[in-house]
Amino acid sequence: MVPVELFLALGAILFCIGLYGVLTRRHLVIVLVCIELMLNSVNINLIAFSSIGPFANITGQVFTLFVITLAAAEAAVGLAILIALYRNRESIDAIKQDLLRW
Amino acid sequence: MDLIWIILYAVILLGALLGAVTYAILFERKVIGYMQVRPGPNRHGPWGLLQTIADVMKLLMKEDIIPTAADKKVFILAPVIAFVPSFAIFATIAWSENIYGADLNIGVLYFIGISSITTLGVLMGGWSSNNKYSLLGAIRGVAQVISYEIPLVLSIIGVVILVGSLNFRDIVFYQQEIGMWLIIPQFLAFIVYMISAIAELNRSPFDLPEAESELVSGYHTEFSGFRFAFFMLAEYVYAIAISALATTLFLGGWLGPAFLPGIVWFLLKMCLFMFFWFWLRATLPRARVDHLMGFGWKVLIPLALLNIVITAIIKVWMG
Amino acid sequence: MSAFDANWSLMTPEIVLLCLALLIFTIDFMTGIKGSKPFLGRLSIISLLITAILVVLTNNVSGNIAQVFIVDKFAMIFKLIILVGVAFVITISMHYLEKNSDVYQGEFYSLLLFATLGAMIMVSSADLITLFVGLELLSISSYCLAGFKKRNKKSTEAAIKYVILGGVASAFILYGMSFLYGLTGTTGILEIGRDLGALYDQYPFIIMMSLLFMLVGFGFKISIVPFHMWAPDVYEGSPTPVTAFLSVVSKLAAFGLVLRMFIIAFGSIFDEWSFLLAIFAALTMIIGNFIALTQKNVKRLMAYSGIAQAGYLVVPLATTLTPDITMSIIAFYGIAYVMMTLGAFAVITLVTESAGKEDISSFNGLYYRSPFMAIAMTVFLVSLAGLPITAGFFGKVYIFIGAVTGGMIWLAVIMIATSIVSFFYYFGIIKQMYMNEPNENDEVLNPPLSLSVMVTVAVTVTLFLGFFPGLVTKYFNSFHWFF
Amino acid sequence: MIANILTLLVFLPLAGALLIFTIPNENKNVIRSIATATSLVALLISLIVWANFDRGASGLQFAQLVQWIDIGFLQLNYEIGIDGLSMPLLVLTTVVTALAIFASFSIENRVKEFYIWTMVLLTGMLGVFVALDMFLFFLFFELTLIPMFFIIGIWGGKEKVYASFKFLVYTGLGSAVMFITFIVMFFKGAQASGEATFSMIQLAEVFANPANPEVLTSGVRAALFLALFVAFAVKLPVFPFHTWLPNAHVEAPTAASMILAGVLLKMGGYGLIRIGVGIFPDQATRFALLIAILGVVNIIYGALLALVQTDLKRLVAFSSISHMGIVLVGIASFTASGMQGAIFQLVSHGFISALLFFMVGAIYERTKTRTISELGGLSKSVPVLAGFTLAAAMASVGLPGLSGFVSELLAFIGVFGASAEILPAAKTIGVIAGIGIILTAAYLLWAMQRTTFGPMDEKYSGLPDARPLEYIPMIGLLGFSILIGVYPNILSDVINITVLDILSKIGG
Amino acid sequence: MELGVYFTNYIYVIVFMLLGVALPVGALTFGRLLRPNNPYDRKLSTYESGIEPEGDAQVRFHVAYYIVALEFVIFDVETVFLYPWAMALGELGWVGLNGGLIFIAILGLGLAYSWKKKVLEWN
Repeated sequence: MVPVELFLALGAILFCIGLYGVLTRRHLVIVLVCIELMLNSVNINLIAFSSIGPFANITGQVFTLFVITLAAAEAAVGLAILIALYRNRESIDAIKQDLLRW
Repeated sequence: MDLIWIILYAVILLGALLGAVTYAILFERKVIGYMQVRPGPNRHGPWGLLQTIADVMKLLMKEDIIPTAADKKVFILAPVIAFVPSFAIFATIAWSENIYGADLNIGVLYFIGISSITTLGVLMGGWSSNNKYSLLGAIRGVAQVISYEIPLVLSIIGVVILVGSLNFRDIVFYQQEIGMWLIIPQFLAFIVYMISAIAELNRSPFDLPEAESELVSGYHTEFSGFRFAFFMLAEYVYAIAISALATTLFLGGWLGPAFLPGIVWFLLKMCLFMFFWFWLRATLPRARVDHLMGFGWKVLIPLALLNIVITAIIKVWMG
Repeated sequence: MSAFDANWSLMTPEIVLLCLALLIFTIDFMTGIKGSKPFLGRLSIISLLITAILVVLTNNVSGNIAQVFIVDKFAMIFKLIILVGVAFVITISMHYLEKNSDVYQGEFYSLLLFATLGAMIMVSSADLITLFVGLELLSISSYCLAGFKKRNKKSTEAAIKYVILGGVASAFILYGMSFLYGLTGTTGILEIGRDLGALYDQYPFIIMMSLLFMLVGFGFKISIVPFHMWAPDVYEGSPTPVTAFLSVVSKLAAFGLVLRMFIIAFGSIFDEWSFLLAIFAALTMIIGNFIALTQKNVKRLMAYSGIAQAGYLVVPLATTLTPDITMSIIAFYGIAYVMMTLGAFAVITLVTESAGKEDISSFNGLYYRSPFMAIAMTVFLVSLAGLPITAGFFGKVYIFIGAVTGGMIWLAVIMIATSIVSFFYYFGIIKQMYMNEPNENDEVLNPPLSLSVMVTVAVTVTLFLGFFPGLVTKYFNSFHWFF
Repeated sequence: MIANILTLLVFLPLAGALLIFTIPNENKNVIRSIATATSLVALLISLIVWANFDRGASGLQFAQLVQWIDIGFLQLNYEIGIDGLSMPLLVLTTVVTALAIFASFSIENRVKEFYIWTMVLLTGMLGVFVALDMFLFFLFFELTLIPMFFIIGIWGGKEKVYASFKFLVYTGLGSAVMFITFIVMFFKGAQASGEATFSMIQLAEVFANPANPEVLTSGVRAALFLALFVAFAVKLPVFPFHTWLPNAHVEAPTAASMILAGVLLKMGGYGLIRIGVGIFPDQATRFALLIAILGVVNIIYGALLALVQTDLKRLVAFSSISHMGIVLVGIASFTASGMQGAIFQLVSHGFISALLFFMVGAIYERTKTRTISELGGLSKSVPVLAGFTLAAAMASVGLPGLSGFVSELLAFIGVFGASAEILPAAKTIGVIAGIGIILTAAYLLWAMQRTTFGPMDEKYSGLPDARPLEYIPMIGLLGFSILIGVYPNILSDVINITVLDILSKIGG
Repeated sequence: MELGVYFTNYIYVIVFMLLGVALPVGALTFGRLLRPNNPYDRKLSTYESGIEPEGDAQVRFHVAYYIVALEFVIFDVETVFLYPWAMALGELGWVGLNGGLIFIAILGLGLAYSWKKKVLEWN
């Protein structure tokens, strides 16, 4: 039997990769993808807990469904905004988005 | 021990599929040929039975060209990505009451999920070629496929509501139980399914991504030799898979009069679908792209939703 | 009790609002996407009022739907605050949209209503899933709203920043929640709260980590330092009514979430996080107020001001008080905050839209151009600064006394000290209004009637609560806030 | 009528402000008359109170108590009343404000706002002097802040914005410290007695009760007292919290300077005596030396700086700092006469500094300069103004027969008579303070010599002398100064019992 | 052990996938032995109807493609909810039906909205 910790470790690694990407990547599409990665690490956690956690029950899987959906919705909105941004600025480089600074 | 059986099953199925594709291509050319009052391929072997094999041999010996401008890694990966899912789908198809591979409880979902990966292969192929025709073809193809995937998926929900299971065998057993093929209660879903399936398969009249007259050869313009062959293979394997799914969902799978074994009924029904695809190709002209997109979103999706609503109400009404 | 035999009538306000929002949405696209549609604005306000009435009517008794959706006094008050806030925001929007015809009006209103719905679900939820769905409904609508001027570079940039940081925040919250679920095997906040105390002895590290992750995520949503970086950028770039919405409704709703989460779910390990929150509150007040000093863009200034205000709101949560008293304090300040901030935003919208720029100098000589608006703005700013006799003052006094009662005198002192710092920038605007001459081309302002009415209401409430805070607080103190 | 007379007095100006609010901007004269009338009625009422004040009774008079806000654990009351300490200051406020309004008729821009703010300011000031609930006291204290900010910021001189912000932040900080202290006192009081209250009277009892030693340790009391001292020191102002004052006084318009110097500073002194000494008598005596030293520093420092000023108004401003030192020294002596001297000084300085500022304003209006070296020979060009200026300066120096003399004399008697336990180096302090007084004489006389006497500058030859309207504030303020100077009993009558009350707490 | 059966089914899936990868890899490797290899620049250049390829091919797409993609994401994810709902509808009864119908109604409204906004029009 695979211990739940392994899945959690996978989740943690994914989360960290995602966070690292968000913090370091300049291409905004990749940043959005990295956010998806972070959300998916959550899904791994939830599914792991839901099937082999200390209190395994179905709720975690239900939660995952919602997370997937909302992640998709967020990605959709994010991409739509990205398109608008690209049309305005001709660039989706995170560093160049600097109109708003104090 | 189990593993050996599994591998054996997979290998046999692979062999069968390769054979099936080989003759499906021949079948297509013959059918279209006769419909257009010409004999079709008839030089290699009796009635041209060896034609496709010759074609394959030719492709095998063609020079393998990867354009300098291409993104090499993605270019190499693309045909594989396109082929693997279309083959992996077959793991879960139940050919008859006793002949089946993975008896997944989420069979239908697995089918839908895995099959949509093929799209990725198409996109990768088109993009990595670094060719304008390829890219446009790929983008168009993807747009079409994903547009029609929704009505396809939605149309299946009607069946799922009635059966209450996603397992292929359960679906067939249910049809056995009510003594009726689901094509009758789910006729609307069947229509939607058929039309979206054609678009999913990029087949005529919805074969815009490969429109030779506009886009040379669509997303696989730059592919040659066996790489090209795998795109074609994936396409035909996928066509068979869609037919198998339709058979299971709407035509009662292996059910049929007892004088033939279940698997034969299954294959016959599949062939019927295959024939239908080829028939359409011979008959209908290519649709215009705006008609195509509009049709999917404005007609099929509302119809599919309507079907779901009706089915759900009936289901709950009947208890 | 399962969802099947639950008392769904508890959800009446939400369902009605959903229907009305969808109705407005439908009317909008059936009447053509473009064009001026003030009637939709009016309809939205009416919808909100209907919902508000329903909220009051259905809250006679506390209850819940399958331990997922709770109706209690906490939910009621927060919903009322949210609804009134959104009604104000829509009033502001109606003026704004008249000036900015490139915005799709109907969509704007319906998105605002959907966001409101999300906010209402958030404050009523007693389950991590419901809570998250509400939060995302609000957030995603807000992302769209922030980028609503899609031809405007600043607006889209604000939106993309908001999406990215909002997404990261959501991921943090969810990651924290996943552990909470894993350890307790449930997503119900009440059950988590019941089990957590015992579990903490077993897994202190994991629970603390989960809490920290959620704190980071929620910190983003309510923009407390050090998770505030997005707020100024987003506030500056967004259309002004959206800025108002974000800084008031969105923030308060997220705050409601934080309260429910921390008081109910994490209540049993209060000692572990209260000090951390206190430090965050202190940092928020200090940094928010000090950076605000340097701002020249009025929306940016309001953003930092809002950050500082969020710091004040965190203070009662970080102090040892009974939940009921904490809630009375926060609710009172919440009301005051809605009134003064939205009132200020109404005036800001009026002024910046007339001037065509968002620099503080657009307030020059407002007193000559519209004495009423200038006086109203003065009241709001004085209230925000926390001077008597305004709602903001009593709100702060209330928080302050709460903090002292709870034994956090140092926090209370920081609060007062940073309030003094805030005098500089709030009175800076007042200075512009009264002591500078109007700019060259500025004409007399003629605010539309609806905006004047709204500002009047806000001023009245701000002053009234300053004179007679007892009326409201007495009412609040009689509550049993949580289900 | 008599029962609610204080409430009437406090809120009358607010009503006046509302009335002015309804008058259109253009009717400047109507607005001026309303403001004048209001302030005069307020003056009249305060005089009625004065007349009805029972000079023989100790304790509070005209007291009123209404429950206002009840937030469960926090009760706030509208509790007002006056005693001998607040009575003279109340009259001072109404007099100075009324006369300041006369002095402000020359203001021509944004008249309406000016009078609205002045009226609000008047309410705030009166409220401070009658409030017995600390929270209410704080509210009124803060209420003076905003009007003054506006008055300085809108009608002030060149550096008005800087001055107004400096004023706002300094006094705001002072208020914040005060507020925090009040709240802590509230809690400590509640802890000690079990009864949560902001009432000064009740708190004084609680804090005086020796049965509460655990909660109200000597350290806590000391901290609270010092915090209060700092809070009021900003307003008074005490070195080193004084830097806002020169800016604010110099930039403010004449009328505002009069009110600022004449009344606002007194709020600091009043608060110190009323709350600081009233509630923490033991701590006040404990820190008597500190207070005295700060007072002396104030006197010397203010005087020295005044000595080097080139700007007449600035000089007057620094003289205010110097004079407020006397209040501190008087308080620190903790003798009847010292305390009386402090209160006398508050009142007398109110009249004198208001007059001085008025004179400076009047001179500036004519000569368009305040630089001492540019003035000169005013006695020839504008003899009446010069005369009154000289008189005011003399009063400030402490010429016998004028109020300044009485207050300084009382304060010095107090210092020299202070008990050694309370104020160890009383004699030294007295001597140094005396040197400060001599310095005062030096700078004022020198300034007078250079402005009023000496050769007349040609350009000042045709200047108009005092207008009839200007006579009212001049005569009024000087008159009060003389009245107190020649008949100090009129004031000490009222003060006496209260002073003795305060001192009785010290246990002397 | 039930979990054993459960996983056995997925072993099928894995085997199929591995075989799916093996076939193209094997065929291409085998093909290498047979096919000629004679690349030169002209042959390796991108095909553009016979003329010299011009500019970068990875051009910007028409915005309609993005919109289709977004629409797809929305509707596809919505179906994620419809599947479990459809499966369990038998047990859910009227409450479940109402919920699902509301869900579909909102979905339909969204579709109508995009229709009206001419998102679904190509070009």
